[in-house]
Amino acid sequence: MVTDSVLTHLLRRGEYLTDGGALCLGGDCPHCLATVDGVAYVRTCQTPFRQRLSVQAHPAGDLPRLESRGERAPVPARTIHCDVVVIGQGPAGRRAAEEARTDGKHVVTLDSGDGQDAIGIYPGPLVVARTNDSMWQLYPRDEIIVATGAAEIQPVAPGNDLRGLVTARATTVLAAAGVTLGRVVAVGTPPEGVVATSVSGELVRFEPAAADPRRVGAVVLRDSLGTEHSHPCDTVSLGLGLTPRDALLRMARGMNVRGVGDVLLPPDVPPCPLDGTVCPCSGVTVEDLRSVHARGFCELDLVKRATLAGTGPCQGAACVPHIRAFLAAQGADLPTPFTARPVTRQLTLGEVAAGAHHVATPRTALDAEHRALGAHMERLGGWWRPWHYGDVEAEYTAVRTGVSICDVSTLGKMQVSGPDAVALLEHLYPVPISSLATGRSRYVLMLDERGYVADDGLVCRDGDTRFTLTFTSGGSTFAELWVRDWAESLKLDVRVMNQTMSLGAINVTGPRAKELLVRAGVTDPPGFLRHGTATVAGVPCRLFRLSFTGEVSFELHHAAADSVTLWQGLMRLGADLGVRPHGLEALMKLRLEMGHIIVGQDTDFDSTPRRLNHEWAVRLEKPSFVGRAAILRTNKLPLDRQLCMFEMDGNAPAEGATIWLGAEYVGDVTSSTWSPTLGRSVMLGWVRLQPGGNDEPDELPTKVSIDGQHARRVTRRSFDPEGIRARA
Amino acid sequence: MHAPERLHCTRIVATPTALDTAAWPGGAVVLRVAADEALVAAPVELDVVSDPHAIVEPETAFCGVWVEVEEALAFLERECDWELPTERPAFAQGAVAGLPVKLWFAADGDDRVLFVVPAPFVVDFVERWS
Amino acid sequence: MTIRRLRISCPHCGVRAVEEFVHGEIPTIPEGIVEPEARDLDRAFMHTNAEGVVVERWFHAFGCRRWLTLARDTRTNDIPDNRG
Amino acid sequence: MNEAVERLVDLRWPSQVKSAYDVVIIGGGGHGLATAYYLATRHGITNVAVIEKGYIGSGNSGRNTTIIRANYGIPEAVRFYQHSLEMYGRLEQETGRDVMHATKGLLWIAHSEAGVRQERARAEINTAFGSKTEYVDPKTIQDICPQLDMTGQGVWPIYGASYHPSGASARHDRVVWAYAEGAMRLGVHVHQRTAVTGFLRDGDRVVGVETTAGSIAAGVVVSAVGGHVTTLASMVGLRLPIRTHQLQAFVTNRYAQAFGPIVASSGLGVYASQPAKGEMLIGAEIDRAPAYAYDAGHSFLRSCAFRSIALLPFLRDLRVLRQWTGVCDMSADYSPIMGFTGVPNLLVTTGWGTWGFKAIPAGGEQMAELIATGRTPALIAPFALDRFANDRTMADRGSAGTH
Repeated sequence: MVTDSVLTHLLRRGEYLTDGGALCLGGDCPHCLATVDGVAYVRTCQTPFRQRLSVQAHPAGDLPRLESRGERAPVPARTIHCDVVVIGQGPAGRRAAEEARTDGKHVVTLDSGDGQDAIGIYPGPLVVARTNDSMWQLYPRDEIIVATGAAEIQPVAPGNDLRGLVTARATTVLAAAGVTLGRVVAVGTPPEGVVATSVSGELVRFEPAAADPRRVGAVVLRDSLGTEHSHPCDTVSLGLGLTPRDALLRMARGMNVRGVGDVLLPPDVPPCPLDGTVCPCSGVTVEDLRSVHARGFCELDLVKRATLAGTGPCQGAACVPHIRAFLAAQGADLPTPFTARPVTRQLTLGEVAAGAHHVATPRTALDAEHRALGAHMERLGGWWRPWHYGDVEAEYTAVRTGVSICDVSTLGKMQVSGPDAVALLEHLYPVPISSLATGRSRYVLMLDERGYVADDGLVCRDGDTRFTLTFTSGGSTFAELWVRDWAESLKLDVRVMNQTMSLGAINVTGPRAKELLVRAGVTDPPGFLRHGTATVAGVPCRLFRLSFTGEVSFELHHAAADSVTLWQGLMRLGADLGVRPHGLEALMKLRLEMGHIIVGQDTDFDSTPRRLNHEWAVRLEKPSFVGRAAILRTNKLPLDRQLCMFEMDGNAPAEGATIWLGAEYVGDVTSSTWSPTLGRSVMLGWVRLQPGGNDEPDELPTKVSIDGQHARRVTRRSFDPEGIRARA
Repeated sequence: MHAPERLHCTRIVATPTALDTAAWPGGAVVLRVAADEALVAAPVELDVVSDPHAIVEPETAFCGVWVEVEEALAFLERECDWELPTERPAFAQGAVAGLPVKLWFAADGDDRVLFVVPAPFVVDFVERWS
Repeated sequence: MTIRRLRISCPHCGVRAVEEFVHGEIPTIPEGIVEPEARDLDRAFMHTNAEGVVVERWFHAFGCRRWLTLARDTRTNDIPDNRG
Repeated sequence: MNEAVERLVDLRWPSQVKSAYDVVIIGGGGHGLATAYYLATRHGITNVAVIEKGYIGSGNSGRNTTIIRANYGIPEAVRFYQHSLEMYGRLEQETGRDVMHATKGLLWIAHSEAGVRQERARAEINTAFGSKTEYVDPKTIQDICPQLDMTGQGVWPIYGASYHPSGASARHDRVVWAYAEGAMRLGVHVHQRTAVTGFLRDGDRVVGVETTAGSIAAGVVVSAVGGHVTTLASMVGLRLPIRTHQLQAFVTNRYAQAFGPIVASSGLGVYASQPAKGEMLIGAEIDRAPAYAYDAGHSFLRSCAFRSIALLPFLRDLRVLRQWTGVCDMSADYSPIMGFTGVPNLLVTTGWGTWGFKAIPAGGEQMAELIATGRTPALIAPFALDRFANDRTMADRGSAGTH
């Protein structure tokens, strides 16, 4: 005897897991489904028996419960590149595999008898298979051979849900497995190697046994004269014809896939069903088919959708031949079966997830430093970043009154060099580039072709034909794609190196930032919006003088390998200056007091420079740059809304709070914070312009309400309006 | 697998011809990551390539670890869905364990594979290896 | 095998899964649209969205980080002239 | 008799295609049929044909994940979808048909400070425009959905969520059939297996359609097709800001009801619900490259299963039954496009992307009003095609999500 399945093992002991129905033992029918080791809907005929396996019947008259057994070890995945995959190892499959091997091909075979089930053929082509210990992804170079054979047709007649009904092939298997069959009556093709009484005629019904109403006691057939004959029995063997298991072939149309053996058989069409259950999974009867047909559901897909026949665990294996026969009998052309979709053999989500990973979130070289300092880390802009170090107020105060450092390694950084570098940047940016002197930096918006702001950053000139560009953390990936695409499209002679990950960056900011840098060995710090090089605390750095916090700031770009040395050096040298790191939460507060926008947070999909009140960053007199035509076009239309700064007394409203002018909604808050320095809340938010009336132009509201509190729009920030601190 | 260590490399972006004809330091592993870009696992002089506009920069954002070929292939069978090169030595790059990984298969006789992983993903790489 | 749907052959790196790449469109503006502002509007928002073969760009984010250009049939995802 | 069958509608198919109708609607999905239904019921316009190249509901109406919600990100969208959500609540009463409508509540989960900010904003704008949504803390989330792993496998911890108590679902096919039956009962013709091959023109004007069943003259032609709308529009030289993307989903076997709400996570890019038949229905975001292919992808199934287990660990032991793909028409600003096209007598309802099912009642009602009156109703005026030329796009962060 070969491997015993759970089903044969139980049947040998006279135990049933389900009500009944014609068992096929080929993995096609839904009559042996049970919960095995906590997984429901397992085909016990395909599950090798072993001791200590937990096998439970599904709840009688109800669906299995949704529950988890807790932890399970992840299922491993295997990828195999080969020449040929042969699915199915019956005689035809074995022969096909041998032939391919003889031709010197690297062949992988899948044998469902060994628990290797192909669940689908996907574009690639890719054959995915579930095996007993892992999930296989097979990439065949030459060919996929499908040798999945054919399934046996199920009986449709009253009583087809009794126990003791077995397909002809299954009868042979059960007899060989030592299952007691008793008196066997064979309808249709008789079982091989089993003593059975062959009977013929039209199948009328199965009758229960007197001793056990759940078991079959007789099968009734009608002869050609219309006379019914009852054949007492313990087991009915049903050889009603074959229907190819061709779902894999059908889902692989257009790929190099070939069927061999029984899978190519034309499907047998059973007689039109007259009575009884057609779809055991969804409980659809012949009467149901008649009913929906009479109501206008006349094609296969509509019958399926109306009755839900074919949508259960056997995916139509039991019912589709009969529904086709039914529809053909109503005068339709014999309909083609449903579209074949994966999965052709069921598997758990845990199995199908084998080999998958979450999208990894990168960490800066200072990640361990932040965690050691007790930082609360957050995913932001595509990176793990410190949100705070436990005391946002102290972090804020350090920047405003002393000195603080911040890990800004996530900023996009790129070098562009080459004869056409200036030409490229003139095209990409809405401000003049050629006039930028070496050693100087310029704030830039990056516009897309719709004239919308896609990102912002700096352009720094390092030489005649060499530039450093910076981008926001969230925008750097897009920026690389964007710059390379334009360089290639315009056929420009440039070299581009994305150094976002290569370089660490630490921002040293605060009224005492310069003092700290001098201690760290910088003799001549660059002036505002200038850059230079220096060795800082022993680490070679490029220094960029700018300001996002509103205080004197130096961004120190350096090799990622040196980040920890530089960070620790600054912390040590600045200890008596009260240096402490600040996280993003403090940074949000600091920049908002300055009214600086964050692209992505304060901007929207359709934020033009005009809507952002950033027209100063666009020089339309430049003859051409990306987005110029769109800005000229949209500037002709009236402005509808603008990003504005607001102030209000009392606590800061939640970001996303709505802004009202009386009872009218006029916009919402994109950024909001309490300003300790000003003693009130400051906000950025979108506001819709209001009709001016009497032919006056539309205007922005001045006094609005947010969260039920009065707020006022300010045209100029209250905190250091002249920007004196940053330039100090 | 040992923990990958930070590599001190040189990264060069230059015309493909300049990279094709460059005289690299003897014995250095040279990964040709793109037609116009090379990653050299050694310090390199600025004038190693003939392109006057080349960008030549020290590169410390990659970590590397040498792994015996058998262990490497077992890992790659689980975590890599593209076909590995069969010639030696060979360079290959693509998604491995969901991360952008570069592989250097050493010359015949040295049955080892160098895994090169961007440092920002090393924590994930080590987690996914185990 | 001739058809490897949505496995993309990167000329530098070799055949890889589509998930390693970022898709990029090449805008196509009908010649019939001549007025510059109308052409700009079309470039900004309209898509030919062809049911059939389109020439497009893919950026190999997990490999060489360069763009490649290929033709793909949007009805089947077949890539006829991409060796892979 | 099967309970599903017992409550079914009667579809009375027309015996022949007439040579002219007042209105021809291309596309026998939810939007096309709802438009026909409201033309007939609200405006007494019944000389209407709906032309369907397959069978009714065979496109996206039969392939979606049946979620009804109104928690969008801009006032115009919240108003429109809230109206649609309320119409869904009355649909069984109105049509007299069981569409298996069930209010389930929808949790949209935040796994980061940025996510919290987004969900708080969603709650604000929705509540302000009459679509109740509140921000809820982890404890409340756990009460609403005890099956969630609040640590997200230690990788995606749950910080909070916006909760939209009126989030609902209905059986997609039954919605389609309820509208089809109601329309046909009043004399609307629905022609299945009839494909439009071209337009009849008189100068600029569209005066009918060429079909595989012959020419049909029409006073007004409405495109309500999903996915393939740009191909149709190109027949009259009309350019649309639409790209077509594949959207995939999968279901498990059926289980006893135990999973109450609809759960979505932007961070993980998945959503899950348990419709009335008991299966778990799981979907993710659209595929990135435009395509019209219906192939199911393995990497989608693998990755989506993996991500959904991180959110809902019990899913690990459920068995996948079937996966499928639809093709969605996605507009340039992720909002629908309804109304006039600039081509006289040709209207569109398109750009339904991944959110068309929830808009069926309101979309149909408003399009019917537009056709009947010749004027764009205020509710859908912001979604007119000319918004792109007018620099008034309806970019909606609440819409660019997954379902």
